[in-house]
Amino acid sequence: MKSAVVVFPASNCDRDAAVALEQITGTKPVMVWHADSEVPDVDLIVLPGGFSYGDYLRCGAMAGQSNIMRAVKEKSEQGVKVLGICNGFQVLTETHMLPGVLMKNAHLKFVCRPQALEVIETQSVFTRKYQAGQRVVFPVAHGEGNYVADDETLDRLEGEGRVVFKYAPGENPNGSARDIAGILNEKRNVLGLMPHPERVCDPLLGGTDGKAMFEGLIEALG
Amino acid sequence: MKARVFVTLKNGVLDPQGKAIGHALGNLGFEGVGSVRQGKLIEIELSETDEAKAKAALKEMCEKLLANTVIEKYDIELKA
Amino acid sequence: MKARVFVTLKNGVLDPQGKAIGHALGNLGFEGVGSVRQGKLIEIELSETDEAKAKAALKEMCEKLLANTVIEKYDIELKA
Amino acid sequence: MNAPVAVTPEVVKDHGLNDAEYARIVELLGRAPTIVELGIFSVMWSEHCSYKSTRIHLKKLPTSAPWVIQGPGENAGIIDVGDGDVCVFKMESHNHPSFIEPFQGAATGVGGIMRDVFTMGARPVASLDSLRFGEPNHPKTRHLVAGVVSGIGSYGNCMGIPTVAGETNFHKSYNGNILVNAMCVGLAKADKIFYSAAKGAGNPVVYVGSKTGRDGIHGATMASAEFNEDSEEKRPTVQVGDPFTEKLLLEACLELMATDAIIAIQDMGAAGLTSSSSEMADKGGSGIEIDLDKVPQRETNLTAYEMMLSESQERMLAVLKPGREAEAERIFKKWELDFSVIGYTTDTHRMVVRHKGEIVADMPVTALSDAAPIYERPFVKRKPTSGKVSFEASRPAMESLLRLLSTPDLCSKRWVWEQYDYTVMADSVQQPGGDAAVVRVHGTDKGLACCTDVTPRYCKANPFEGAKQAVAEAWRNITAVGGLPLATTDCLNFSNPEKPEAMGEIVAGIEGLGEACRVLEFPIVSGNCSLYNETQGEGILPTPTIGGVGLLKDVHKMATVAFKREGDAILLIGD
Ligand SMILES: Nc1ncnc2c1ncn2[C@@H]1O[C@H](COP(=O)(O)OP(=O)(O)O)[C@@H](O)[C@H]1O
Repeated sequence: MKSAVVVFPASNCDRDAAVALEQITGTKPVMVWHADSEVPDVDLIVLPGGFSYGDYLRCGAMAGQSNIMRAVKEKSEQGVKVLGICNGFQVLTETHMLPGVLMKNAHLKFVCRPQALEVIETQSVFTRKYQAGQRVVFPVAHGEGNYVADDETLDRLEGEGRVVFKYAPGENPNGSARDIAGILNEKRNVLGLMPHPERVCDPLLGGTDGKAMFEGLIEALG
Repeated sequence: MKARVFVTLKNGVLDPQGKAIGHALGNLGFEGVGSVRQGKLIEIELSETDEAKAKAALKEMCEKLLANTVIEKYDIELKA
Repeated sequence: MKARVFVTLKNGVLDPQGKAIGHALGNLGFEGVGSVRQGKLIEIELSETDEAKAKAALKEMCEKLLANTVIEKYDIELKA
Repeated sequence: MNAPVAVTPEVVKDHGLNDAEYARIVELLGRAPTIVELGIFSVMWSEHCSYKSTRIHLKKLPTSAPWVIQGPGENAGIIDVGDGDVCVFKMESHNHPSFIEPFQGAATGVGGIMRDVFTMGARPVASLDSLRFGEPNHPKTRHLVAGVVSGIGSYGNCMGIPTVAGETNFHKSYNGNILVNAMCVGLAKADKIFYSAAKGAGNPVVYVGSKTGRDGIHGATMASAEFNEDSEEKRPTVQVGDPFTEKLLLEACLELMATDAIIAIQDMGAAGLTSSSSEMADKGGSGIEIDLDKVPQRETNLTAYEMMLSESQERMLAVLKPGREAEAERIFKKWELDFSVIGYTTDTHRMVVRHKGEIVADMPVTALSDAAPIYERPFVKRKPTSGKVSFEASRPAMESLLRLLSTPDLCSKRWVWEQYDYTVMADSVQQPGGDAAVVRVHGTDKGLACCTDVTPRYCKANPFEGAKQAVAEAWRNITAVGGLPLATTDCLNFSNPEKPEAMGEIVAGIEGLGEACRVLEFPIVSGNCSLYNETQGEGILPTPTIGGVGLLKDVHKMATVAFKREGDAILLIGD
């Protein structure tokens, strides 16, 4: 599996993502600079966490307008897998590659903690190594992760099996509609999620629940 | 030309920030405070002198960047 | 009564948000964009019907909560 | 244009300089100072920059050990952590600005200390804080806590540097004077350390980062208000931080540092351009000439006075090898930062500042450093309060325990650290909640243990013993996670040094620190003093905060506080 990590000026999980990818796939991902207008030929593009352009105005809004995102969008239309983590998820909603928006957390505070999630959907290249209903713990670290969409969109997401992760019942950290933590696009090749699987690929960091996502991707993409 | 762009949440979209302010005002003893909503005010200086053209440009800025029209609406005010 | 309160940074205070927005607008190809400043717009519904009293209350709200007058200034607009 | 302001006795007084100090300035210059020079002297001779009340006492602190590479006197201290890795760290206070505007005050405090660390060539890897607020039910406390915590969080989070440990306490003595101390720990390679000594003449001096505005020109608000024609708005004395720009500055500086173009570099912190330029020349034994017309400016009509004293954030000053300007400029342009050659070094030992073709300041560099006043302020050492406390032995133990655990000081601080990203960088192997945080040295099995500690009520009861206890606690917290304690940084928060009782606390506190650090071989390699922490004549509890750093050779052997298994024996060690 060949992968690329997009680096925005204030990305700050680009290294975390690269380390996790290298650890699991054995090869270093290509780091792609935000001002570039082309993404190399890869199987997986990761949009990492961070603050892209300082996240002024709205998180991910300015990154959504960058050169590189036009290229990422094109690749995704050709079927390349795209994984947006945290800020990456925000960028994906801002470019409308995923529906809905991520608003300020309902309690208005930044939240960083180990977060229990439920795997809802395993029919995807991202979650095929998990079991439906499995409880996993990924850290969350965000100020704007409150997923909002209209009821029709939410029904559709649920009906089409595109809600992949939900916060464990009663443990919603940000007020997200229907406890949604991560969703797929219609073609199921783009996943956006607020929690950080790449920060739990090393037992020293509090768990390895994130590994299965990358292992599943390798299995599917070779 | 100077423009003021107001970006606010659409009706029906929950506004926790506004709610928190309303709550805080209540705690401070202010009475008769009803709904409170918080939005953004963006002040932009433009070199464009034609009003219609400026408006059109501002509208495009709002659609492309300043507002997320999934949940937000915008209003444009021009001052010569 | 309905009020709009505009809270903006005082002149001379750095506005990183405004700066970033201006920059992004430039990158998007908008020309002739000068200074951009971002502030807050707070819409408040008040049960008070007396304009002077409402204004006085709003002013106090600004001083006490809505603005930090060390770096921000405010403007109040009333609509009956 | 602004009319030049005359240097009258009132103006001198507004600059916080007394008669003797002013006389000394005139003697050093051989003439009366210009208004710009007066401003420069006032900030450089301020307590904050010159340590005039504490300097003779700080000399008593142990600052060296075989593993210490750089002690106090640079932007941050440096210790050797083996394998060619060095750890760069420092703690700094931002108390007053945080009281006035808690979010920005705390945020810029964090930004400032991070610049101190990366200006030396280190990538910051951990952030810590030590916070003191007034009573929980004081009307201002809630607002201050919320602002400070979110300010620290937002800056650190945006920089992508984990905030991994700290302390949070409440006491009425901080009602009108909160303490916000921020510590930053970074990692560099031993052969890639950068210092601030601007050696040599004829080397270009470059300004990088954000533009200069009228931010935080304090100390002399009265005089500077006279400069301002539209005085309808009082000038802000609080700076606003832009972590996004700082993140760019960090990456750009590290990229430039990977080349060999830099001779010296220093961040523009307190007293901005003034302190960075004069200190760099002083340390390098050189002189410096700068042209203010070349300084990137955010506003129109900035005066020379304002530019020299501005505390706009996210700026750095560097001296390059001649001919390397274009290469450096390319890097800063790539990161979309301002870059400007504003002057050059000289061999005159003078600092010369030009503005609009005129010389606005021309002074010997040493007038600002060696010749700065030093005071041996009178002090009295108070008799320690008796160690006896009465308590009711009859109260059921469980009830007492619950009461203790529910006090604001002792309760879990999860509500604080959950607002900080403590997992970013994926090396936080011991996260908040333990005795010390442990951050893995990236790509290795080594770890740095760090913590901040002090118990101010002990220091109030007995400043000497209390300061010793703070050092001992930091030392214990590091050993408790399995680290070898190596060195400390401090932030000496005290009240008014002009009051002999308070000065006594300062002296005893420093002596206590010195003794503990000496005995434990735990030298102090960097630090900062924050004095005059009082409101309406009431001083804060003496609060000498200690930041400790230690090394774990193998993070797999780290210890944590959690009980591991049922049936394990519990041991109590010590007496
Ligand atoms: N402001 C803060 N920021 C980050 N961590 C904090 C803060 N305040 C407290 N903590 C964390 O909470 C835990 C308990 O702190 P404290 O009560 O000071 O412990 P101790 O007295 O055992 O050193 C520590 O892990 C500390 O790092």
